[in-house]
Order: sequence, then structure tokens, then C-alpha cells
Amino acid sequence: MCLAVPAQVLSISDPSRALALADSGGVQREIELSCVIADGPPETLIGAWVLVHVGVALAQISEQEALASLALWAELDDGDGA
Amino acid sequence: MCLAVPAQVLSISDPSRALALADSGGVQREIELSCVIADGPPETLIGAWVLVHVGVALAQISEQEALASLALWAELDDGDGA
Amino acid sequence: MTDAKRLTLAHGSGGEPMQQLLHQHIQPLFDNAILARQEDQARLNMTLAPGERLAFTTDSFVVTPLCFPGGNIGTLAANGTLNDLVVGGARPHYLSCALIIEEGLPLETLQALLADLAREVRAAGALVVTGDTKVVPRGAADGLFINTSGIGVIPAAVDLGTHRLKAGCRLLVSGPVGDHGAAILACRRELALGGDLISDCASLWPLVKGMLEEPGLLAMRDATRGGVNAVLHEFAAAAGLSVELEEAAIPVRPAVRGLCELLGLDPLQLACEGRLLAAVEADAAERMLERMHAHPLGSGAQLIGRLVPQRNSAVIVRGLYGVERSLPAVSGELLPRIC
Amino acid sequence: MTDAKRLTLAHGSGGEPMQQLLHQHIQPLFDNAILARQEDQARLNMTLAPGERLAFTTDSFVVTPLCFPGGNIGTLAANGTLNDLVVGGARPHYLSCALIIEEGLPLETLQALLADLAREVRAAGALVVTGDTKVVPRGAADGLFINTSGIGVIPAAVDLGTHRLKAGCRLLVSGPVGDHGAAILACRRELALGGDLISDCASLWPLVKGMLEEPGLLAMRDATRGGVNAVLHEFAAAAGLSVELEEAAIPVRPAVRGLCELLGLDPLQLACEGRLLAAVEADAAERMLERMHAHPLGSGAQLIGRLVPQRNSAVIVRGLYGVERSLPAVSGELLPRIC
Amino acid sequence: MKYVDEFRDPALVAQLVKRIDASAARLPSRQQPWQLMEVCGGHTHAIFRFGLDRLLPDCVEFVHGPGCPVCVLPETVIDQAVALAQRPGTLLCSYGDAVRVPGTGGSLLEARAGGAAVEVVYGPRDALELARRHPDKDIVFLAIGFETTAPATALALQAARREGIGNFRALCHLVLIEPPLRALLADPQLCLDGFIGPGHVSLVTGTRPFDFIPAQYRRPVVISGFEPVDLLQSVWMLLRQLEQGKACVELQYRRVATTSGNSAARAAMEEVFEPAPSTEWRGLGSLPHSGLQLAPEYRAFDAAALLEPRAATGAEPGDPRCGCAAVLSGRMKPPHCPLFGRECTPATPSGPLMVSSEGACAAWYQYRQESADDRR
Amino acid sequence: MKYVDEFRDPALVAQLVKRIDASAARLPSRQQPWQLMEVCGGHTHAIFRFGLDRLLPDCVEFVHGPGCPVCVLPETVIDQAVALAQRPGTLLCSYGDAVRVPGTGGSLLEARAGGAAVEVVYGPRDALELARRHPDKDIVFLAIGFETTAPATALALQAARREGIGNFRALCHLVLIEPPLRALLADPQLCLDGFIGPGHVSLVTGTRPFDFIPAQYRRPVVISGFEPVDLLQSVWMLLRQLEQGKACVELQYRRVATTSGNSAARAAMEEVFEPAPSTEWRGLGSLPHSGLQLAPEYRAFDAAALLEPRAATGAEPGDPRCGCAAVLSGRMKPPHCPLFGRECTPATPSGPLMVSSEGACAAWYQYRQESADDRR
Ligand code: SF4
Ligand code: SF4
Ligand SMILES: [Mg+2]
Ligand SMILES: [Mg+2]
Ligand SMILES: [Mg+2]
Ligand SMILES: [Mg+2]
Ligand SMILES: [Mg+2]
Ligand SMILES: [Mg+2]
Ligand SMILES: [Mg+2]
Ligand SMILES: [Mg+2]
Ligand SMILES: [Mg+2]
Ligand SMILES: [Mg+2]
Repeated sequence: MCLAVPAQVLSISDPSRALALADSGGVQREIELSCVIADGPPETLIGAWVLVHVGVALAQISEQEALASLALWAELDDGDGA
Repeated sequence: MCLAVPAQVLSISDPSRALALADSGGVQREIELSCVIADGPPETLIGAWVLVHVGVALAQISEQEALASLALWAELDDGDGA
Repeated sequence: MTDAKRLTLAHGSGGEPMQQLLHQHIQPLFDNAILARQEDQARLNMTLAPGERLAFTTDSFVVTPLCFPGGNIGTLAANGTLNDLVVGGARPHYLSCALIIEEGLPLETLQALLADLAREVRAAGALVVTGDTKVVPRGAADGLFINTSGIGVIPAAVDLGTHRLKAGCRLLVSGPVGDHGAAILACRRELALGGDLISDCASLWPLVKGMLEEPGLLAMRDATRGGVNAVLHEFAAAAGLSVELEEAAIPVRPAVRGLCELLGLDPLQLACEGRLLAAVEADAAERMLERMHAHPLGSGAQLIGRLVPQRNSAVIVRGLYGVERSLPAVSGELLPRIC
Repeated sequence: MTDAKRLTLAHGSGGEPMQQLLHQHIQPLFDNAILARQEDQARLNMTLAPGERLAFTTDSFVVTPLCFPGGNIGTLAANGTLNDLVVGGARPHYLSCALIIEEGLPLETLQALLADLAREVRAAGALVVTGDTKVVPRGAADGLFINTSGIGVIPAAVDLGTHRLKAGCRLLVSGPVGDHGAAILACRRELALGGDLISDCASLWPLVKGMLEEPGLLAMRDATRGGVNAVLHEFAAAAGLSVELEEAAIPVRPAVRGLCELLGLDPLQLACEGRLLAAVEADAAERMLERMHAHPLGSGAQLIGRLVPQRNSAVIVRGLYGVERSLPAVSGELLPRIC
Repeated sequence: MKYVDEFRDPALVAQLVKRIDASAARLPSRQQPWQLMEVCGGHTHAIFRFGLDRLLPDCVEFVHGPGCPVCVLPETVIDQAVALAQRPGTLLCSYGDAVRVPGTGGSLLEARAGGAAVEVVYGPRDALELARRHPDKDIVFLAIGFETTAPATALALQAARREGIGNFRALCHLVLIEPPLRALLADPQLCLDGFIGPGHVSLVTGTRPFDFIPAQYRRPVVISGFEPVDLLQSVWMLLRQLEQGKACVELQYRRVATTSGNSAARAAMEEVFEPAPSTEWRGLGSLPHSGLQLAPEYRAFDAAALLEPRAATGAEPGDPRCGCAAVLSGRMKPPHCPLFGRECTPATPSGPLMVSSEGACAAWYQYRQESADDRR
Repeated sequence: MKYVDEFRDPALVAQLVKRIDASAARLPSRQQPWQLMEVCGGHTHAIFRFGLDRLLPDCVEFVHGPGCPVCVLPETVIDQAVALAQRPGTLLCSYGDAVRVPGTGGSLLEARAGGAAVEVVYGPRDALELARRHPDKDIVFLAIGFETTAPATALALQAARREGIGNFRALCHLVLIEPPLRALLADPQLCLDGFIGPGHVSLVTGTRPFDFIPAQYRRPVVISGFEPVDLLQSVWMLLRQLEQGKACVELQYRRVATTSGNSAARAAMEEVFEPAPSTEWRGLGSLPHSGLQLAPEYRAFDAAALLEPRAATGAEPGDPRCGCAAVLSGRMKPPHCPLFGRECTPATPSGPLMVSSEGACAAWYQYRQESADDRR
């Protein structure tokens, strides 16, 4: 279920409604940030990557975790094989 | 003003609303007879000629008067000329 | 299609449902080897003798309702394009058929209409060799629109057209005018009219084939949109001449006249779909009329007027009492009058 | 037209307003002597050398919106029909242009669209020689529909078609796929998408002219509705063979891919309007690809697969990890997915 | 067609022309021609269609009167109709004649091209039928007309009320024939010698609205039918009165018309309508007691109530060169209007007289272009 | 595409396959293969699209789970949506997935072809925007989905309430992931060895709905992303737990998923919805406390209220040969359904599993036709 795509927040289109323009693979759409802004103003999310489902950002993407996940396998290359 | 055409009542389509089917030069339309039925039932008008304007019969056509009018001129042919 | 009885957008989307629609339900109606090749284009092995020219024409058909007394959008789409070929003196050879379908159209309706189209085209000795099918969402079209384009061959000896019109030539109409337009008006639900109003929709090829054998034929038009009025004005404008019409000579069926009296319209402005106007040499008019009378499609043909050197009006009608009046070009859609 | 800025039913009624529209606003855009004769049919002085065949095709264009990044219904109507001629190996000669206009369309819009149509046709060395104009009431059409039919000539030496497909022949695509479909989807107001999505709408004649000079060309199709997917299935079905595709070789622009990821669509199902699929002899593929690369319209050409003896599926894709999967035919309209 | 063809018979027409010539010859000779006003636009139309004016002797002339309901429609009514047609969920139904009349912001046809919902119907009962079929829409009928036409609207509203059809309404601009005639006759510049009375209005009204003409102004009136024989007969009857120095209301149209009119039709009108204090006429201005408005019991059907009460728009007065007012009151002939045949044609009417084919300008344009140049 | 392409890298995939093979080789050998259920239809789709099932060793097998909101949509919901779309003045907005699902009287697409008003939107906010733009229409949003999707509907309804958009309503069929999993696991016939947890549901819920699986049934769970590297890594993590005899909930999808989920999204859901006493699942029947309904303060937005309360239609039970229930609960593979590929294809789906490309049958049909015949 639930096709979700990574998107980068480009700008805030309506701060009061937490609406932002985001880019996903070169395609732009308005998305809603209200579930991923903690307390700060939405502007702090500009540039951040989020995971979007039916127009709502459900999570920020952690670059660190993504790299760690990929690195894990690079490492494992000569680990688990044995 | 007021294009009106002679039409012959063919049948009564809705006696309660005094609606009838009438033929005008080979074209049939529903018309309203309520202004030309005196007291009797609309059926008495079947076969009669009426003058219709925007779907309402405004008068019965008197064949006698029509013939009289035409005959007058036939007569006058050698009357008034002098 | 399996169980689907109505056409949906899927039938126009280029995929499996569309292929099924075309192969199972549409192409068989036109049954011919060229269309069956299913390429993006028909390939036609034509040979043109010296002096022969190709005639090429197109028309889209948007009639409401799709079926009317005397025809339907299928017969109209066939005959409209066939007639546009034949009034140029061309023998019709090939037609295309492009459909724009509003989703929800019953498949059965579509098939019946196209079967009629195919039959009319076949009757004229022509073939539907290429086509296209689009389905648009509800409300984006009105049931069904059909475009047909046609290719025919004009023999070397034939040269018809407004360039041959001249003062003195006679104007013949092939039958009663306005039948199609009257039949369509009577179908308009808001007008709620009944009566013996039947479209004249027909292929003129059988009539024209004979007329082409007679000498003195100068130009022809089928009197479709805008009726005879429009053709007369086109002739006058193209030739730089005026038209003189005899009102009493114009053939009009009683019911068409009745409808015109009722709605305040002029039969000359009503469309025909199986009538032509021919301009002929003055001395050939009589024989041409006889030739036309010999064919059922021309049995009601009449000499209705002639071209004369330009006057102040393009078209002048001599009325019942001998008074001339100007007949202006149609100025817009036909609207019933109350006054 | 005087002051009227929008088209009304009067402009389609066959009378004066229609004549004015045609003479003042439409015919000048196509400026040519054949159209200017204003007969019911164009008369074409064509000569066909022995072995030459006529190509004849038709398409109606119903795109929403009328204007989109990279083109409009005018360029589409020109190039769609030109392309259907040229993929059969025909040099385009003559087009018809039939309009169905929803009343209320601004005249200015119509003129701009037809000017673009005329320009594209002219650029391919062809002429618009006959036409038709219908105006339908508000709500009976969606702004503007255009039908174009086309006539071209196939040289005696050219024989392209699915009858020449055979196992082992290679499949080339002339550039990135799905650009047009993606651009149109992005225009859909309800989807509210932006991005660098530009239709590939273009006339393929300049590219094909060169390809016809290369040996080994067997068949071509422009990948319009149903996208590359539809052409592959048509090839497989017509030849009784299967297609094997290399997923990694299929050229897709980043933004088109982005849109497909977002909406859950497959780029192979999205329409192109300036791409063709060519089947060529195995040993001619390399040189054909070079030839295609030499032209801007083919600079992104790729060898994407081949025909093989029939397997259990018509079209089989070898994915990124070497696993084969079946690629079914498109089954209906393209719908964005959430899951 | 029965009751039509007999009254177009060329032989009878020829006879009548002879008789008119003879009668005219007996009239006292004078500088200006004898001017007979055909009050009704339907007469105007028939005169041009059959070329009857060309059959009259030079000393007798038709003058076109104000009796075309379309020609007297003020721009404000069209503007209201346009606003209703543009209202979401509303369908405006109209007689075909009214949809081409220009308002200040264009005609109903132009509004339709811009997206407004407009339907042409044959009569009000068809609009009522649309209301029955589309209960979710407001169906507004643009009710124009003189006394001939008003009863049909009255009957439809009575039916709507009886059957509780709440989504049917009328935008009424119903006018009466007598007030404009009074206004015309009161003009001291006017020298009309007789009147061809509107046969179809009189079917409803009887002859009463015309009695003042002989009584107060000593001009003869003949209530006439609409076929060539009817009209020529009426001309002859008028000439006879003039010849004999008489002035009374005569009935030519005896096959349908009576002195008393149709009381059932009047009863329907009287139930549904009441006299309006004042009504606007294009070309004639505002005339007191010259029209009808919905009676209190029928106010619920008033379509005007659906509109925002507009701040009196200083409505643009239209092209100042427009000659409608002068033509309408018989002071100018159509081809002398500076717009005639140039800006103003049936395809692009500047004024209402070019819209209905009853309008003097449209009739002139349609039938007299040739003769206008040939003879004048 | 960032965060996509890296996770499709063929080199990484190859490495993972090696590792899975090695791990599988270390598992105790047994008759039947190790069955790992991917709960989520999104996973099913990715598995088929990339052929991941074909990369696994013979002793490891994917089993497709109930996690596709479209596949579990009961016919009655579609029937209600169709009835709303057919209602005058109403526009039904839906995700693209739901419009091809057959109800007892056809799908929404078929209804649209028959004249109903149906619009496909990307999300509920777009439907709300339509309501703003068309104040004269009732805009109904067909709100389906699991916990991933419900927050978007909640946010749109909050906005509608805040802004007083009265013509926006939702027809809700929102379901929860835990109840069907509990139902599955309670089936004594089922022998699943591990679960690939739905990464996107857990963005909202966190790992809580899956804790019972190791706790009560001692089966390992890995919450997984949706790219090939994610899925293969998750398979490997499951095999590792099996190898080591462990059973716990692990997070593979760490770049977005957390154990606690998204509390803001849950807060929106909790304001707008409340647990429904019981909810119908296609193929699974009625499950208690398995879905959401509008909370009392949001009942005014319930589109079901626009419908006539229907006499419980003894709704036709559909084709008795339909294998959806068995496929949905992992007891049958799609090609063994008697309708598969015959009556039931993506163009003419008999059951919902053939509709969404997440549906096990559609995925099988779309990607495995060739292999189905080649290898099985
Ligand atoms: S020509 Fe036009 S503007 Fe002039 S009087 Fe006639 S209708 Fe009015
Ligand atoms: S093939 Fe169709 S009917 Fe059978 S289980 Fe799959 S979806 Fe259901
Ligand atoms: Mg044509
Ligand atoms: Mg034609
Ligand atoms: Mg023609
Ligand atoms: Mg096509
Ligand atoms: Mg429609
Ligand atoms: Mg084509
Ligand atoms: Mg094409
Ligand atoms: Mg093509
Ligand atoms: Mg045409
Ligand atoms: Mg539209």
C-alpha cells in the first residue's frame, strides 16, 4: 500500500497552512508539511528531503541513516560471506 | 408582432390541461386550447381549425367568414371597379 | 469488450480494449483488405491517367440527434463526403473515418451507425481504408462526431467549378429543398414538433454519374449547411455575377413549408443532404433537366433561376406577384421566430 | 466578424459569418492556390510513377489543454498526421483540416493554433488543401477538436510494414519515451504538477527522410497513444512473434521518470508525439542508429530490443537484475496510483 | 396550407391592386403621399416579403409602426436576462427572436458563447416542461410580447402554480399596444392618415384599444390579417374610409377577429398580471401604464428576484448614431440611419430593429436591398 | 532520483543476493520453503516489478499479504461511491486506484461512462480545492487507505472545518493494519515464517502494531523500505533472525521509519476519526475494531448521510469462483484462481486483487505471465 516518494522542499507556498512546493525527480507539487514541522516555522524545512504520500509529508529523510544503510552493505561485502 | 398559424385539432392529448395535438401544414405540435373552449369538453374541438400563437390557440377560424371574405372580392370584381 | 456495453475512455487509450474494439467490432464492418492491414496509413495502388486529377475533401459531422427520420450520423458522414467529391465531377474511391466518441455511447449504437456508413460508402463503389477512434470524457463531446475525408478521381474530360460560371447560365435544383434541415429541427426536443419531415440524406453519385454524360454542365454544389441560399451566394460571389430566382419555381415539400410557416423560417436556408444545385449552359438546361428527371434522386428537379450580370444584390428573388426582392445571405444560426 | 471576439454558432451555420471567418481569418493562414479555389473538394494534379503508391491517413485530435509545454493542438494535428504518413515511408503532400469548435472559443486562440498547424505542415513540404469548420453549442465539445487527414506518396522502392517483421530484427526507438504523455498529465489541473515536462511533438519527416536511405528498414510506427508499449504489442501481434526488451536501454528523461514514480505509471505507456519505433535487419541496426543519431530528432535513439520466435508473452522485458518479466498491453486509461 | 394559400392567390391580389389604384385615384390629390401605418411588425414583415409596398400606387405608402415586441425591448431587460443566464444552476429560456437583441454587454447568444445557459423554446409551456424535467435547475422564461403573447405566459404560470413547480420563473417585459399608439398620435409632427390594426393582438383585446384613434384623432383603423390578400384588402378599406371621409374601426380579419376579443385569455392575464406603473420602451422611453407586471399572488415566480438588486448602472446609452427611436416612431426610414447596412446588419445588429425579421430595419435589409438601390 | 537510485543499484543487489543465499543455506533444511509474507501491496508490486522473487533461493518464498487498501475494499463501499457520483450536483473524487474496482453494479469508471460525475485526484487536498472552486456542488472524497493514508484525509477535513467549507464531504473506508494481521496469524493452517513489515504504515504508527507478532507468535518482523535493496536487506535480516532463532521487530527502513512513528499525523487522525465498532474487508469478512469512522464533531462531513438509507440490499455475492479471499489470506496463489487471466484481467477485473497494480493478482498478471508459463 501507499506509494510514497522522496521530495525536496523548495519553498513555502502558504506558511499558515504549512503548504510547500516540493520537487520529486524534477516534478513539482504542492505538499503539506504539517506532520513534519515540529514546532519551528516551516521555513526551516527548505532544502530538506521528505517522504510524501498523497500530498502529505510523513517523515523527513535522514541522509545519515540512508548512507549508513548503504554503507552497511559495502562493509558486509567481506563480512557475512564467510 | 405575433406570428400565428392556422392549425387543425387532431386529438386531445390531455383533457384536464386542455392540451391537444394539432396539425399545421403537415407539422404536428401540442397546443393549449384553454382559451378557445367555451364550456364544453375539449373533444368538441376535434377537427376544428384554430389560430395558434406560441403554442396557444387564440381563436377558432370561421370557415364561413373566410369564404365570405374571399367571395367578397370575387363579387367586387365587377362592382367597385367603376 | 467482454461484457461492457458502453464505450469508456479505455476504448480510446491505445491499449488492449481499443484493439479489441477495432478488430472485433469496427473493422469487420468495413471489411476490406487495405483497412485490414492495420498500418498507420492506407496504401493505395492508384493509377492516374494523363489529365485525371485527384479530388480530396473532408467534413466533420456533428448532428444532434444521432438518428433522425431519413438517416443518421453514419449515412450523413458517408454521403456528405461522397457528395462533396461527386459535385466536383469525381468518382469516389476511398474514404477515411475518424470517430470522436463521448464515453458512455452504447457499443450497439456505434456499430449500427457505422454499419450504415459502411453500406452507403460501398453502394457508391468506394472503400473506407483508414480510420481513427478517440473517446473523450462525458460532457467533452455530444455522443459521437464523425469525420470522413474522401479521395476521388476526376476524369480528364471533366472541368466543373465556379470558374466556369457565366451570365446567362441556368440554375437547376435536383429536388425539394430544406428536407434535412426541417427534419433535424423537428427532432429538437424543445420545439416538440412532429410530422412528415424526412431528411433527404442520400448519395448523389448515381444521379451525377448520368449528369456528367450530358453536355453543358458548368458547376455543382450540394446544398448542405446554409441551404440553397448559401450555394447561391457562393456562386454569385465566386463568379462576380448576380442570381435571379423565380420563387414560384422552388420546390418545397408541404410539411417543410408548414414548418417554415410555423417557425418563421425560409426553406431556402434549411440544409439539404441529398440535393445539388447545378449551373448549366442556357441551351443545355432543358436536356439536363430531362436527364435529372430520369433518375429517382432528380425526379423533383426544377429550373429555379439564372446568373445575370452583377446587380445591386447578389441574389434577387422574383416573388409571387412579380415584385423582386433581395435575398440576403444567411446571417447566423436558424432561430424560430414568434414575431 | 466585426467586433465579435469569440466564435458563435453563427460561424458554423454556412452563412455570411462563416464565409467571413473562413476568408478573412482561416484561409489566409494556409495561403495556397488549391485551398483558395474554395470548392467542395481540392483538385490535385498528382502524377504517380509506376510502383508509387498513395498513402492516406486520418486522425482526430482532442487534447486537453489545447496548449501545453512543447506544443498545442495545432502542432499536434499537423505532426500527428504527417508522422502517420512518413512512418509508412511516404513523403507527405496534402492535408485536410476539419475543425469542431465549441462556441465561445476566442478567435485569437483559433488563429494562433491554426497558424502553428500551417507552419508545421509547410515545414514538411506539404499543403493544407481542403477543410471544414463546425461550431457546436457550449458543452457539446471541449474547446476545439481538429481532424487532419493526409495524402502522401510512397516511392516504388519503399516497402515498410509489419508484413516484413521477422525474428531477429532489432527494435530502435528514436529518443526518450513518454515526454508528451507526461507533459499532458502534468497539465491536468487536479494533479497540480509542475516541472520540466515538455511534449516531444515534432514532425518526423526530416528524420525519416534520412532513414529511408539506409538499407534494412522493415517497419516503423510513431509511438502515440498507448506509448511504446502499444507499438510493441502491435508489432508482436501482427508478426506472430515476441518482443524482448532491455529495460536498461530504454531512454527516459529524468522528469518523466520522476512523474512516473510519483504517480505509479510506466513511461512505456505514456504517449510520444515525436518518437518512432523502427524495426530493422539485425545487421543494419548499427548503421541505422548512427544515421538516426546524426539528426537532432534521433540524437537520443537507442536499440532497445528485438523480435524473437513467439514465447508465452508477447512482450518480455529483461529488468535491471536480469530477471525477465512480461509486459502486458495497456489495459485502459492511465490512472495515477496511490498504492 | 388551408387559410393561407387562398389568401395569397395572385389573381385576387391583382384584383385588389386594381381596386386600390382606382380608390387612390379618387382621393383628393395632395403633395405628400397618403401614409398608412401598419402598427404590427408582422405586417411589416409580410409587406416586405411579398413586396406589397411595391404594388401600391405612388400616392399610398406604408409606414412601419412600433408593434414588434423585440424591437421595443430595452437593453436593461436583455442585461437582466444575460445575468440570469450566467447564474449558476439557471437556464434561461427565450423565444428565438430575443436572443440576438444586443444588451449593453452583448446579446444572449453572445452570453451563451461565453458560457451562459440559454435555450430557445417555441413557447412558455416548453420552458415549463424543462422545469419539470430538471428539478435541480432554475428555469427562467424571458416573457416578452404584446397582448397576443402574454396569455401563453399567464397560462404557463397558472399551471406552474397549480402543479407547484417551484423552479419555474418568468422575467417579464410584457407590453400593451394602446400606450405607444397614443404616444405616436400625440406627436404633433406626425401625419398618418390611417392605421392597419394588429389582427393578432385584437384576437385577445378586441377592438377596444383602437377605438380612441377615430374617436380622438379621426383616423380610420382596419384590423387586418397577415396574408397579402388581407393586407391589400385592409389598405383598400382604409382608402375607402378616407375617400368617404369616414373614420371608424373596421374588421378585415373577420375569420378570427371579433370586436370583443378573447375573454378567457384576458381572464388568465388578469389573474396573473397587473398593470405596471410605468414600462420602458426602446426608442420611446418610459411610458406610464404601458405594460404588465406579476400580480402579488404570482410574485414568487418573478425571476428578477433572483438577481442582486443592482446599483442603477448608468447604462451606456449605446451608439449615439443609432436611429432606432426615429425609425420606430415613423420619423425616419431605415436606410437613412447612418448605421444601416454598415455596422448594423442582421448578423451584427446595433439596434433591435435589425434583429427580428419584423423589425423595420431587418425587413428593409432583407428584402429591399436591391430595390433600395434601384429605386431610391 | 536521490534516495531511489542508490537503493536500486545492481551491484548492491547482487551482493545482497549472495548474502541471502549464504544465510538460507545455513537454515535448517525442511520440506516446505521458508515463507516470508510481505504485508504491504507496495512490496508485492516492487517484488514483481524488479523480479526479486526470482532472485531468492528456492527455499525462500514471498507470500503476498493483505496490505493493499484497494484489494480489501468491499463492494458495498464502491456501490455507495457510485450512488454518490450519480447524485445530481455531486462530484465524487477518488484516488486513481479505486475507480476500477468493481462494485455490485460496476465500477466508478463504468458509472462515469453512464453519466456519473467522477474525478481522479492525487490527494484529498485537491478534492478540497475543487470544493472551494465549485461552491454549488457537493464534493465527495472517497477516503480509503490504511494508517499511511488516513492522515491526509484527516488534515483535509480539519481544513474544511476550519475554513467552513460545507460542500466537502468524505466517504470513509479507512482500515487499520493490525487487525487483519491478527486474523491471519490466528489461522491455525497458516505457516508463515516471517513478516516484511509495511514501511509506510509504520511512518505513522511506529512499530507498535507489529509487536504482537514476535511476542505472541514468535515470528520475526522487519519493517522495510520499498526499493530492491530495502526488500532484499529485509529478507536477509529476517533470515538472520530465523538462523539465530530470534523473533523481534527490526527496522530496515531507518532513513525514514522510527519505532515511535509520527505523533502529529496520529493526532490529526485522532481528532477527526474514532475507532469503528466493526469494518468490512473484502475477502476477510467483517473484523471488529479494524477501521476508523468520523468522530462525532466531524459527522457533518460524512458523505454517507447524503445517501438514502438503503434497505439492506441482499447484495449479489459476486462470482462464487472468485478466489480473492483465499489469495488475500495467502492460502492460494493467483494463477490457481479459476478466473485468473480468463474472465479476470486488469482490463476486466472480477476481483479487487486484479485492480491495483499492488494487488497480488494484478502484479502476477502484469509481470509473471511469461515466467508463470515458463517455470511453473
Ligand atoms: S439601422 Fe440599426 S441602428 Fe439604425 S435604426 Fe435600424 S436597427 Fe437602429
Ligand atoms: S484472479 Fe481475479 S477473482 Fe481470482 S483471486 Fe485474483 S482478483 Fe480475485
Ligand atoms: Mg467537405
Ligand atoms: Mg460538405
Ligand atoms: Mg458541399
Ligand atoms: Mg489514429
Ligand atoms: Mg452531452
Ligand atoms: Mg492516423
Ligand atoms: Mg496517429
Ligand atoms: Mg501512428
Ligand atoms: Mg464542409
Ligand atoms: Mg467544456
